[in-house]
Amino acid sequence: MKLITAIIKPFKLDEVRQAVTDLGIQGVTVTEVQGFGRQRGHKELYRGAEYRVDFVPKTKVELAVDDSVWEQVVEAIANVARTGKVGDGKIFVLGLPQVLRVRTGETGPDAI
Amino acid sequence: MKLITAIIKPFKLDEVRQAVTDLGIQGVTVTEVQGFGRQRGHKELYRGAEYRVDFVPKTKVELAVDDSVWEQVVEAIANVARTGKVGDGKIFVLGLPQVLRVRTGETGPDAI
Amino acid sequence: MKLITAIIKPFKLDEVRQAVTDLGIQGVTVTEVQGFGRQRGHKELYRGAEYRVDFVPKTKVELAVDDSVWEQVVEAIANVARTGKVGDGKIFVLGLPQVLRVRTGETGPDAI
Amino acid sequence: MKLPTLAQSSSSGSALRRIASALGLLAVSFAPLALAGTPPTPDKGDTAWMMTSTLLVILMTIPGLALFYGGMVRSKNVLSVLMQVFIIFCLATVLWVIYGYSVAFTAGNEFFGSFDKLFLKGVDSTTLAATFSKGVYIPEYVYVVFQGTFAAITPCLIVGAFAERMKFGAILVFILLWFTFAYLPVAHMVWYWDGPDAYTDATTAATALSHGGYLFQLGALDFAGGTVVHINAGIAGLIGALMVGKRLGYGTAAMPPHNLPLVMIGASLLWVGWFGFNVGSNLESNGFAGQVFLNTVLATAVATLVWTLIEWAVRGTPTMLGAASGAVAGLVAITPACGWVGPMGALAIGAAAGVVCLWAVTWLKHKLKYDDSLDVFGVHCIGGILGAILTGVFADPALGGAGFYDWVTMEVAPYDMTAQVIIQAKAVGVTLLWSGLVSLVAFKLIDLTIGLRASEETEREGLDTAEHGERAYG
Amino acid sequence: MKLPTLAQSSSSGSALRRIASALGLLAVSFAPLALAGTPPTPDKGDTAWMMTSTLLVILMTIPGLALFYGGMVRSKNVLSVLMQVFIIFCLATVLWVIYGYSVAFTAGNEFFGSFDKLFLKGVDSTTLAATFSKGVYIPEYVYVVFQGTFAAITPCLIVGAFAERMKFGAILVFILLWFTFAYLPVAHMVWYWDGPDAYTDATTAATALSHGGYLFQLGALDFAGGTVVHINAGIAGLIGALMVGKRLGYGTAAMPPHNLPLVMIGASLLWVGWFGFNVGSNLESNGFAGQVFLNTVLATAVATLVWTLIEWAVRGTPTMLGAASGAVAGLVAITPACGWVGPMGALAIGAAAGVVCLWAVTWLKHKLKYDDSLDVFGVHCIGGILGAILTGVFADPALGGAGFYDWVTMEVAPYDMTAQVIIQAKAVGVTLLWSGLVSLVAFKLIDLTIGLRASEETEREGLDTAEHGERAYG
Amino acid sequence: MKLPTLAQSSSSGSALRRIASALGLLAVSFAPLALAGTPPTPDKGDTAWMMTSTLLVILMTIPGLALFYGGMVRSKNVLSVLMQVFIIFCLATVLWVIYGYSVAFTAGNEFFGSFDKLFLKGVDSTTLAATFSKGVYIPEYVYVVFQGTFAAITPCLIVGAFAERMKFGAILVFILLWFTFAYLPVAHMVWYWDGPDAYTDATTAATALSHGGYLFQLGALDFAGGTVVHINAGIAGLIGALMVGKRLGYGTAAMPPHNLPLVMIGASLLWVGWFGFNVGSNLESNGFAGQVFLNTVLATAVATLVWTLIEWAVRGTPTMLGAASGAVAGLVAITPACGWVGPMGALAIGAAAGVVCLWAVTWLKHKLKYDDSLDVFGVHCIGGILGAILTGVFADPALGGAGFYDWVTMEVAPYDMTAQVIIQAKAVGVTLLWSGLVSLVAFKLIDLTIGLRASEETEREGLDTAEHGERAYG
Ligand SMILES: Nc1ncnc2c1ncn2[C@@H]1O[C@H](COP(=O)(O)OP(=O)(O)O)[C@@H](O)[C@H]1O
Ligand SMILES: Nc1ncnc2c1ncn2[C@@H]1O[C@H](COP(=O)(O)OP(=O)(O)O)[C@@H](O)[C@H]1O
Ligand SMILES: Nc1ncnc2c1ncn2[C@@H]1O[C@H](COP(=O)(O)OP(=O)(O)O)[C@@H](O)[C@H]1O
Repeated sequence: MKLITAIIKPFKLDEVRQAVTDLGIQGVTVTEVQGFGRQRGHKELYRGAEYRVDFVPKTKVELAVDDSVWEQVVEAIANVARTGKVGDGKIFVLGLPQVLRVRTGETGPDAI
Repeated sequence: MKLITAIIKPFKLDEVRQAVTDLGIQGVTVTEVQGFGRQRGHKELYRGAEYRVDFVPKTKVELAVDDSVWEQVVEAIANVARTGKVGDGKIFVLGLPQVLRVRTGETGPDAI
Repeated sequence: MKLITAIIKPFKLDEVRQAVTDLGIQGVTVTEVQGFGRQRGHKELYRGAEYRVDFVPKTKVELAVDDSVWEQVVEAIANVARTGKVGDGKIFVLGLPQVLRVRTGETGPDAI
Repeated sequence: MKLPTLAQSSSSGSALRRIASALGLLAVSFAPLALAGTPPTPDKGDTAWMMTSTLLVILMTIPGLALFYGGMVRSKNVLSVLMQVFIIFCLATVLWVIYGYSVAFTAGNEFFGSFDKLFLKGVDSTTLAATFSKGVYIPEYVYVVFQGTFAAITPCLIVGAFAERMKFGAILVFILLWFTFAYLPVAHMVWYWDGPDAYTDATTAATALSHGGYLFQLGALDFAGGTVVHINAGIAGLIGALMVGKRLGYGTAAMPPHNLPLVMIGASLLWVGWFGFNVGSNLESNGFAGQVFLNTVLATAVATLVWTLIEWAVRGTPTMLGAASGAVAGLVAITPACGWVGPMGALAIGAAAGVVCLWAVTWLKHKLKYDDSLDVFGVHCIGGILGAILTGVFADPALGGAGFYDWVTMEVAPYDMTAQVIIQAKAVGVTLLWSGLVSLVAFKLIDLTIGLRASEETEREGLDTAEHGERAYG
Repeated sequence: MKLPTLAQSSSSGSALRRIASALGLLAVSFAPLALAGTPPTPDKGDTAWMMTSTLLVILMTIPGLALFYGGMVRSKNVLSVLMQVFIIFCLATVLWVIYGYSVAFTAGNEFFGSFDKLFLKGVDSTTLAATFSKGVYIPEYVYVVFQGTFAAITPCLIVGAFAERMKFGAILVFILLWFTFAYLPVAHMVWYWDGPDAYTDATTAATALSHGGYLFQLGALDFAGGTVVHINAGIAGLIGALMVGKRLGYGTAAMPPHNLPLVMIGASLLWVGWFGFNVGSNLESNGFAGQVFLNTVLATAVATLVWTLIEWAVRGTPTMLGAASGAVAGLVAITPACGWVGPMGALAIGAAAGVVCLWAVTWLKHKLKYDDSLDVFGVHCIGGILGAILTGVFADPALGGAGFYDWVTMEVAPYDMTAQVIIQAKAVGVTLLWSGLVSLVAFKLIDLTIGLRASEETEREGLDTAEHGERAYG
Repeated sequence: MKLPTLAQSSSSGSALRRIASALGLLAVSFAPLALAGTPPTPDKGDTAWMMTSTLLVILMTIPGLALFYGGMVRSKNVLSVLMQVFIIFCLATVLWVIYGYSVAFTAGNEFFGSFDKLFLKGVDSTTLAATFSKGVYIPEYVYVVFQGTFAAITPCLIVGAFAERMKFGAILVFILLWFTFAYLPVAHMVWYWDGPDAYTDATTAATALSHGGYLFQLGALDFAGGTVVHINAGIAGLIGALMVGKRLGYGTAAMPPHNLPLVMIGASLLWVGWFGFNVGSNLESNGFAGQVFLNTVLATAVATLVWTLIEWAVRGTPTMLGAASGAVAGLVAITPACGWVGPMGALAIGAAAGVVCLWAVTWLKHKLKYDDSLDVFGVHCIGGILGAILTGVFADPALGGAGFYDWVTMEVAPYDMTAQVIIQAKAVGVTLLWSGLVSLVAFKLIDLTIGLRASEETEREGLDTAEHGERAYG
């Protein structure tokens, strides 16, 4: 199994969720994160003090998927998350030796 | 070493923390996340516009543990986090080649 | 490639970001988390009910880096994040078989 | 109604032998009212102050009380609390106009008024309501709406006791019943009287007295609502908390307030609005109103300091929630007393409230093991009882109080502190019993029919999304 | 200005044959004013109430309206909304003193006043403004600043319609144009008159009438601003929403309010402040003011209950946003009516507002597919139209209304409901057309020059950081 | 006390030759007061307005100022700020009643009053306080509590300067000292006088004048507290910020406001409440009050616009924090002037405040490198100084100001602008010196005993959990 972690632009979340659901993925876990990268942040002004904010709001989507589909899933996410503008994000793929579903105690691919 | 990531129902956090502490685990890192899965979300109504909210609040617990105890830990978490109802969550186990404790510079199992 | 996850004290974030930027790292992803560990939390008092809060605010920094630099990066982070007081945090290093840059579709080290 | 025709409505007050609210103005207002002559013209300053007071009581309720309560619950339930307060305020306001005012503030028996002013029949922009000075009246509409805000905030106070777990529908049905069978009669018992112009000599005074509510006739003192508002609501809250049961996880899981700045805004608006509540109860904008104002600010400030200092001394941390709670405790305790005591009495009552209410929400609640989510009983009921009793003490002219005013001789009468404290205790007891019983029956009926408690899933998920289909913070 | 010299300024009102605002006081105020004698001294109670009312309208705007709107947008845009309201309030206040008061409230033609009081020339702490009672005046400065708050809140209402996407600069330019060419003339048309003392016999009455604004002469009733404020602003908002286009993602992405407790605070402060708006429009602190007060609280309470109950029945969840929206709908609808109808009329108008505005923001908006972000059209314009029409109905003395007052005979005149409803409809039509046209031209001009809409990146990022360089929550 | 017995208390004012606050009413109030006759009856409209003003100042403080400050700090310190404001308000209120009122507002020497009214001895609901019109009085209790709110808000202003790092205990001890040795004497110096009825001819005028406070005798003008409140508090804040040192990370780490909507609510409530502050200082509800009201709204609106426009022009982003800061700057600057200048003077003062305070919090603060967390010095002290000086300029009748009123001849006296500006500058200097010195000594003493600064861990963790045992957002 693979654990796919995608850092995307927040307004793309719904499309990404839809895309992976269409591939039969039944679950994802989502976290609000701050990204620092090539995409510029913005400046903020508080009573004359100007701050550069380098961090940009991003959304992290994590999915455990079966080895058979991970490439498809990565591709699908990349396709819908792409705007072509800087800051579109990254997808990381990690090997995932073991998964357990808490409710049933199932493990391995059945647990996803 | 293993990095265990458990997605659980938020109100189970205290019990989970207690359970792993009882096994001698000295640290965990916790993140608020949103989960999408078999568990249904709810609908929301704003001036006649009805939205389906598919995401459910979940808590992510991450623990780095020694190879010797990871199975025990996973089992303990699963036991206390289980309600038997849909949405109880998942536990992911990743291999963790290296750990470092910032304060002391220790690495490997000593650093956990 | 490696995925480095550093749990640090929040007020160290700027210095850590600066340190890894100095090493040529172009991106990081940051999450607010709650840490439980050797560092004591605090007590809270609400109308006579006293709660022990075991969780301490921490910041999680994630970076995908090339195999050639990961040790340098870990060291750099550890150096600037260290205060010598309990609660300085941990650094986890995971193997990262695959990375993809959404904007361009690049994969592997080029995508970082 | 046996009031003279020119004063087409009677008015509420506190007690027969009530102190003239502005001794300095008595010479002016003493002029015997020519009953068959032209109606008195309300003073525009009084009217301005009473309208200001009325909107202040609204400010106390929405947003004041709502935020005070809403900030204290968990974020998944904040909207449910705001909603309960908002809707109950609206509901009670409408009921007030339909039958509430008539049942509370027309002559009837000692417990209920009549249906003579259903739908405000006979009330218009020219009818008048009596004040506490002879010959001084205010427009009846202003009186109707001022008293209406009291009738609206009181049931809102109750919901804090069983916050985070009771069904919205059950709450509304309970309020309907409680408003009708507890608020209206207690208001009538305490505040209904014929007004000062009815007291001209011993005979008329006796007749007038016999028209008053039960506790009014008893001679109970309650300037702005210690019994009618706080004890009344506080005991209802306790009964509710006991009957619906504790929140899931109560005692084991931490349930800290989700937004203490909201609590602080709420407490501050309660304080600001309370000047309408207390000083408005004077019905006139005069020097005595200034005394009520001063008492209100003083008792509150002292109670806040005392509560905070005890926390600091005993627990090591003076908390914002403690300060806000102390303020509300002080406000509650000074409510029945504010027009009867001097500033030094107010200081004493405030200090006592800080100690006693802190004791009630920590020691007593812990001891009795009820889950009164937002301490309605500990603050409003206990604070109200304390205030009611101490009113009997500090109203004594020997302690700087105002004593009793004899409307016939137009002089302050001799004061018997022990006797008065006993009367006050009786009034407390009657209110506790009456409201407690009505609440018990009402909650029982609802439990047996539509049910009181939200389902476990609803409670876990939070009432906001489950019952109201909304999230507070998007 | 053809007013008698002693009353150095004229005053605004609602309609020629307006009901005396305090029938009970007429005997007192009837004494014919010796035109060449000493100027009347304003009653300090009236002045106190009018100053209170003025600050209440400010409370309605900042923070009230700002929070109500700010809580409803997404968190990335909340500051932009707060900022728009805050700055427009300031801008309009300054313009009001420079030329607004003069153009709206001096004699001129039927649509515009004159430049006689530019920079408040001739106004000082001794000049007076008429009320609705003969011989009763208030200080002109108080009148200037009271009316100034109306001129300031009205443009603020508009911005909700195109929140989250219009450029800050474009909004300010629009407001400058709209304030000048829509607000001022509509205020003049509806509210400018010579004051009651100008009506002594048929001849003077005819002359006085001919000085009034266009809709005033028509006989349109608008006590506190149904046409001038709500319809006027509501239609401008709709035009703006149509011309700037829908928000990115509208209809597909969820855009729930980011902070409903803020919305609730805002709605509550709107309600509390609205007593200044409505009751202040009575210009006197008397029994009639009490009626206006009662009407305002009643209509609002009923509208809230009705909106919430329909949601509950139809959708299963009574929402806090629904309750807050219902309250505002009730407030809007009672605004033109509050001084003309009885309490039962207020109940009816409130109930109608709850139904109709809910219909407008759900069914109608969905049908017509415009993106009025915060339902300025659905609540303010539709609610204002409903209120304006129903004022014609429930002002009828046969339905408990106040009817028309003949300032010459000093009696209530016969009332023709059908005729009045037609007049009301005309006033609605004129306002819709006038404000709609001004808005259309103004938005078009701005679009062609500096542009209306923020860039896509700005809109995605949020206006707060992109346009104002700030984040709401740190 | 050498006041006539009927007016059992004297009153505060601004300056000997003060303009009658309602010129139009002079004919009415001129009637010489029969000193041995019946006491004057306070007008109920005045009393209503003064009670409203009093609660408005409370609204300014809690929640207004608390939220304005609380929103600007980081979320880990918000409760500490709310708590400081809340508790200081309570503490000062209690001290005021115990000895504050007596020390500030009874006759003594030029710097301190007496202990004659300790615990409000001799004050009751019938005693009166003078206003600025001969023969017009208000209830003394109302005056006590109105002035009490000034004494309570002023120390609260100070804490913003050293927010996020000073110990709670140290702050309370400082406030106790500063209240006693800086606030009370400065208030006495500026505002204590014998009241207008003491000025009947040249001899009585000279005697009366000799009873006044030091700066009053000098002829300094301060209508509502430029020196007493803003300069006084502002310089104390600066000294505190310097003595406690900069916050950890100041200058390197970003410390943006954690909740700008809270800041906006706070600023708005400050504005609304400030009408009580400024207009209440008129002590009467008359036409002149209307002028003060108008000045207050105008100066604030202009200052907001100017601050925002400069930011927009220079930095590219008009910010909400800038708008809120501009509003407060305008309010501060108009405070001493509001009763002395005309509307055009108010516009000018507002515009100047927008420019100068923006300069102070950006350029000056940057240059001098002090860490005044919430710009108490830049806004309150600098704004107060600007206002005090410009009061001397725009009080000139030639510039539309009110000039000086001669209480003996009952006419406006000739005005010498240069001389007055010098007097104003002297008053500024005296206040800076006095309050600065008291602060220096007090902070030093505390530093040497219990210590001023929280530990590094406490500061890093945040004062909320470390000192108060609470988290703001759960
Ligand atoms: N090396 C990295 N490690 C972890 N996260 C990264 C890394 N590089 C980029 N990111 C994440 O991806 C986001 C987008 O990256 P950025 O460089 O801005 O644009 P792009 O991916 O289009 O080149 C960043 O905001 C950050 O959250
Ligand atoms: N494939 C997955 N990858 C990542 N997270 C998942 C996955 N499936 C489920 N989850 C997480 O687990 C939570 C519970 O899953 P759900 O399907 O609702 O119930 P259950 O685990 O009882 O079958 C989800 O809300 C989501 O956070
Ligand atoms: N075994 C662990 N697994 C995951 N996170 C851990 C673990 N141990 C510690 N942490 C994280 O590191 C933080 C610091 O750990 P702590 O034990 O308090 O101090 P130190 O690292 O200095 O020994 C914790 O708050 C927690 O977030």
